[in-house]
Amino acid sequence: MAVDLSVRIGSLVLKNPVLTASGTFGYGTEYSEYFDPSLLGGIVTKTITLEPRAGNPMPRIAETPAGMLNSIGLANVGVEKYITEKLPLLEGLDTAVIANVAGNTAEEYGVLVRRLSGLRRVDAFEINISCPNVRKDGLAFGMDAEATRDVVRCVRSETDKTVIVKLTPNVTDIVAIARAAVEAGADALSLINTVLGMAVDIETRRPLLARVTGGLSGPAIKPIALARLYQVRQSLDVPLIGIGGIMTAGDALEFFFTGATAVEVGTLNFIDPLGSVSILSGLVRYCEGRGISSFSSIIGTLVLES
Amino acid sequence: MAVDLSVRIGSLVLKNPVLTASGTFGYGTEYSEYFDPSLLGGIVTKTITLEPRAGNPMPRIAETPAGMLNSIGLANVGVEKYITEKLPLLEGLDTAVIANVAGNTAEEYGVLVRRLSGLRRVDAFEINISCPNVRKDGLAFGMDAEATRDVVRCVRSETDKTVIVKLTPNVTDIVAIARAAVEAGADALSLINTVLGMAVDIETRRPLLARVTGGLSGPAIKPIALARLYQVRQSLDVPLIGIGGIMTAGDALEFFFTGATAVEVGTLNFIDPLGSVSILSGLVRYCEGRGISSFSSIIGTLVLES
Amino acid sequence: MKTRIASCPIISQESITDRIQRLVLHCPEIAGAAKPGQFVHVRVHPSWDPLLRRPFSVHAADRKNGSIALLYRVIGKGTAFLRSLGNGASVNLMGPLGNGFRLDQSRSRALVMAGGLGSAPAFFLIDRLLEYGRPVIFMWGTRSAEEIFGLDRFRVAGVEIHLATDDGSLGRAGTVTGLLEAFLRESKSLKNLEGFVCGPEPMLAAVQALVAGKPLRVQACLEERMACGTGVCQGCAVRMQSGLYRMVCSDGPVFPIEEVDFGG
Amino acid sequence: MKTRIASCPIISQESITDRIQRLVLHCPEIAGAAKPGQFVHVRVHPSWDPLLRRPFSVHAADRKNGSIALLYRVIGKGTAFLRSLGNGASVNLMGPLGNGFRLDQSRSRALVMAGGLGSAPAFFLIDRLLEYGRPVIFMWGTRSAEEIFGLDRFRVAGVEIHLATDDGSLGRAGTVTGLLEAFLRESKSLKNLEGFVCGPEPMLAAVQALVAGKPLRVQACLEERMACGTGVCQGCAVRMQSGLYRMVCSDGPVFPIEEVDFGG
Ligand SMILES: Cc1cc2nc3c(=O)[nH]c(=O)nc-3n(C[C@H](O)[C@H](O)[C@H](O)COP(=O)(O)OP(=O)(O)OC[C@H]3O[C@@H](n4cnc5c(N)ncnc54)[C@H](O)[C@@H]3O)c2cc1C
Ligand SMILES: Cc1cc2nc3c(=O)[nH]c(=O)nc-3n(C[C@H](O)[C@H](O)[C@H](O)COP(=O)(O)OP(=O)(O)OC[C@H]3O[C@@H](n4cnc5c(N)ncnc54)[C@H](O)[C@@H]3O)c2cc1C
Ligand SMILES: Cc1cc2nc3c(=O)[nH]c(=O)nc-3n(C[C@H](O)[C@H](O)[C@H](O)COP(=O)(O)O)c2cc1C
Ligand SMILES: Cc1cc2nc3c(=O)[nH]c(=O)nc-3n(C[C@H](O)[C@H](O)[C@H](O)COP(=O)(O)O)c2cc1C
Ligand code: FES
Ligand code: FES
Repeated sequence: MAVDLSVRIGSLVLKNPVLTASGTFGYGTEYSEYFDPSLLGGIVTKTITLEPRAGNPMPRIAETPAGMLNSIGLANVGVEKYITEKLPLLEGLDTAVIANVAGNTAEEYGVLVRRLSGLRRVDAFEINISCPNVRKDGLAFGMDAEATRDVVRCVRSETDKTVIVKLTPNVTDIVAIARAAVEAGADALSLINTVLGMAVDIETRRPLLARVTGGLSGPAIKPIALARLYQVRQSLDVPLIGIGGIMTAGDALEFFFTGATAVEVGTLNFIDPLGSVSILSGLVRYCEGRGISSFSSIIGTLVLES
Repeated sequence: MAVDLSVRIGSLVLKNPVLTASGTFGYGTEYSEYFDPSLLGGIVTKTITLEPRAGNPMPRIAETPAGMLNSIGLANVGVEKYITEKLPLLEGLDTAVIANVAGNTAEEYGVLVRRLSGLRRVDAFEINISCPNVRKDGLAFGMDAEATRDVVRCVRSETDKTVIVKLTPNVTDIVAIARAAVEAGADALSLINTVLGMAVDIETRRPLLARVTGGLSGPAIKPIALARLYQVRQSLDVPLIGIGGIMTAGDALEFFFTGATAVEVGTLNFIDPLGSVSILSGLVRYCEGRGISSFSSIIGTLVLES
Repeated sequence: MKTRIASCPIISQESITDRIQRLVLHCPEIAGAAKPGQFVHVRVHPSWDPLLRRPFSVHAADRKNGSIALLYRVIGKGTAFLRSLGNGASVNLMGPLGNGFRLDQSRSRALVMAGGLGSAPAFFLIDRLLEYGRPVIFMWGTRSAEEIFGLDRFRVAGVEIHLATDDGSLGRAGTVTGLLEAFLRESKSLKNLEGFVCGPEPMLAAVQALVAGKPLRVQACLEERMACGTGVCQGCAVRMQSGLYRMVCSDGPVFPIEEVDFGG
Repeated sequence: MKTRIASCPIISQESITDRIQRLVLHCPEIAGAAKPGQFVHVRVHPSWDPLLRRPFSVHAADRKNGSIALLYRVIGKGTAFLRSLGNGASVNLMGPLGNGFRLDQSRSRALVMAGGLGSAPAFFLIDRLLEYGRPVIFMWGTRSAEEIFGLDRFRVAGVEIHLATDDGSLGRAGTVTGLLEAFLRESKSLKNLEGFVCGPEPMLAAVQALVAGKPLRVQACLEERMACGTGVCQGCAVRMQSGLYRMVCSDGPVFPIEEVDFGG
């Protein structure tokens, strides 16, 4: 039995619901030595900014129980090199390319999207509004509903391609932020970005990250991601992409049942470059084993007490 | 060499900085079969409400990677039984007893503290403002600075004993909440309470908790707790009590270096009832091994890049 | 009687089926103290994933050798890790925990019912019933014949054995409740009979319904997800017919079957 | 050359000291492909705690037997778990990763310097240098005599060996940089000499300072905390004198020593 794995996110049709998360899969071809990225539903590329960024001082990563911290600092080649050097490598791949962008101002987001929207190889945008250290007040755009609205408006006016807004979990009321994004024109939401975290080296009494705090990812945050997805799902009716600690097909199913239309695999790529395709084949086996012919029929089928 | 382990939290002097966290050590004597609770710096008893509460429907707990979810629902005997049946069991123990309370309204917090403040065996209060599902809007008091201020004001006017306000990490700006609590009269802050989380049983497609979402605790949240402690420490100058995923003396040291004056041990009690005393002896060994005669001298000694 | 927390060396571990393991541990104090229906809380791994201890019923306790046996099904990562441990490795145990079956020295016949791995506590219970010299009827239902094992010594001791398998590969086709139904239909009197039941919740609920109103007292051994195992966390609540919650770990795991509310 | 991800059976594991282990694994493809200075990324445990792979230098590669050896110090939970694994167990490896030392067929003398466990890559390097027929001087500093081992085959092959221990229990008292200092003082010419250094960062920084301005090219093998090990996560950044960041895993771990900025 052939399972129809395709899902729809805005106007974007993905051939299957397994994507790789921004910042954990480079610019899309770094892991080609291990498997053909065309197997995936899509690739979300590393966050791109207008100018190249060298990133934060080291150490940039640390391990925590069932998780890792990073403060990479949006190290990236900048939008021009992205266009001239990175996107061409993705030509010919049979997978969706989702460009993830971040700006220092709402207008910068607009400029980035304008620059990229005409390119054939960019299928959709993921708007990273979760990165602190960028705005002057130290808050991320995504921690404020008005700032979120501004960013999404600027982006929406520049493209007809699918716009996915990526939410941070580090907020009191994620539904308010999600609603602002949707009202301003987001086609879909992805969640979650990393959780604010920190660790200390007890030998040296120094923080394990040079920048002291960073973003927590990995299995430790899976329950947080699911709860945030659930909150947004209960209140809004847009496609959601689940992210956070997805390591197995079973983990992915938790997100699909809770209402995700697709998932992004992040930290797992570092531990097992083949992890995303293993999850995909696990999902296929799940469907085949249960006679499910259309994958999308399982989305949002969480059983709640009446 | 004898190490002076005592620390001061408001007017409360603890003989050592290791406490047990509310809800993870019952009413203080449940683990007496395993060790003498007088070894501890203090015991924070299970959250007490005005009326007894049976708690939430089951299942109430679930395991997640390096963590656990709970939605116990503040099951407790109510303040009257607490006074007549539970506190008397603690007579004669050489350890501080910190009564943790929660109300449905700010005024109820005041009523609870008034009822308990005159009792000799209550040494201090921990104010649990982190529990959702109690207020009508589904938010916890601790998710709003104004509501926090109201609760702390009501409590402050009823007691001269040390008032510790326990913060939730599920907020955008924990410093704003912390500041409101201190301005309204809190002597100290403890953090963090559990992180909002969820898990799904992929066999049944049901949430693993009957109440769908619950509170995440354990090693998974340690980096989150440290980051929140660091944020508050950078902005406010009150004693802080560190809570979240503390499983070893090394974990506790991370919190002390970051600026905690004491720590509360939670989930570990379930895995190893002797865990809190193991941490205490680990701290003593640490001090002895480095010739540290006064424990409090290590508090807040995190080394930051200049 | 004090509960122990101890690191216990593995004496042996054998596979009963590809998913069912029998693990024998050296822990004289627990072996000496344990009663049927009690459980031990096992730290299967020193890392924080898996985090919580796993509860397992005491399956056998040998006071002479100072050993206990556990019988477990490999379900998830905790039991998978437990299976990977060889002789010489140790696991940290807390126990014995909970209240076992109330056993009196009466002469009445014991009707022991087990579904699947309910045999874990049931075998230990039968051992002790036989020590007390009580006549025992044992009804056991499993998925298929390969999960039926270890009955010889009970047969020798005169236990009346009724078997059922889901696939009909041994005994009656169907569940253990089918056996009970037949038994109740055919029994002239339930006097001098006392029931004990261990198994998954749907089976317990079915037994509760079958004996409702009948003059047959049944003690049921329950399972619920646990954290502390000692009554502290309030996590393993089970609802009673009274509407109150009781804790499986410290109020149970054995309860009079008629008191439990399996509905919710 | 393709990197492999494979589950590799443990052939043997022995303790060199109470904290240092030598682990031999069967992985013919990695053994065939590995070059000195390259590393393997090891998944020490199937659970999520510890979560990340651990990087270890290839300490020896036996193309004939299809085996590689790792030499590691037990530091934290990952290495503690690795030590607990016995023969027959398998660990998942990714490798070989990184760029090894640039080795040419020149006839110049190789000055190999190792601090502590820097011997892990250094031994493999010396093996290959000897295969190329190059004269080798080996300077090795450790904490004490008990951490010095395995030199016989190098002695037989004519390697010139200089040892130092922190506690003076063998060789010169002090560090390997003390040996280098003396060597530089006493050497008339540094021509026809090429340096290779493996060890902790303070040692690398000291070596950098000692050779600064001298006509001695030195390649240094760096360590940094790693997640992906393949250049993707940008986590293992190291700052260069140019002010740019390079990745230890994919741009290194071997860099010309003068290019690295050890200051920050
Ligand atoms: C009092 C008591 C006695 C038990 N006796 C036995 C026995 O003798 N033999 C046996 O095979 N099993 C027994 N169980 C069930 C056993 O505890 C679980 O099968 C085991 O914990 C599964 O762990 P896992 O890591 O393999 O599974 P996972 O599914 O990975 O476990 C995840 C979490 O769910 C919990 N969990 C999973 N299944 C159950 C269950 N059925 N009951 C309670 N918690 C569960 C685990 O403890 C853990 O916290 C008993 C349970 C209880 C409460
Ligand atoms: C390229 C490279 C080659 C290495 N080769 C060797 C070798 O041959 N022999 C050897 O004994 N060690 C080597 N190391 C160091 C080794 O990786 C660490 O000692 C090991 O990861 C410690 O793991 P742990 O779980 O025991 O320690 P923990 O302290 O529990 O580890 C916590 C985290 O810190 C990281 N970490 C800890 N120490 C180091 C370190 N010194 N360098 C990088 N990351 C670290 C771990 O990988 C893990 O992510 C090498 C490191 C690198 C980067
Ligand atoms: C090393 C690292 C770098 C990351 N870089 C980015 C980034 O550039 N842009 C972005 O939107 N998210 C970034 N993320 C967040 C991930 O895309 C993802 O949201 C998060 O890691 C949670 O998923 P996971 O638990 O599966 O890793 C990064 C995460 C990690 C671990
Ligand atoms: C089962 C359980 C019950 C809890 N009950 C309470 C409670 O009644 N009141 C409270 O303030 N915190 C309660 N907590 C939160 C803990 O006190 C603590 O803040 C949290 O678990 C984080 O610490 P830990 O990771 O060490 O467990 C509870 C936690 C758990 C796991
Ligand atoms: S498991 Fe904690 S009360 Fe039963
Ligand atoms: S470890 Fe990921 S880039 Fe080097």
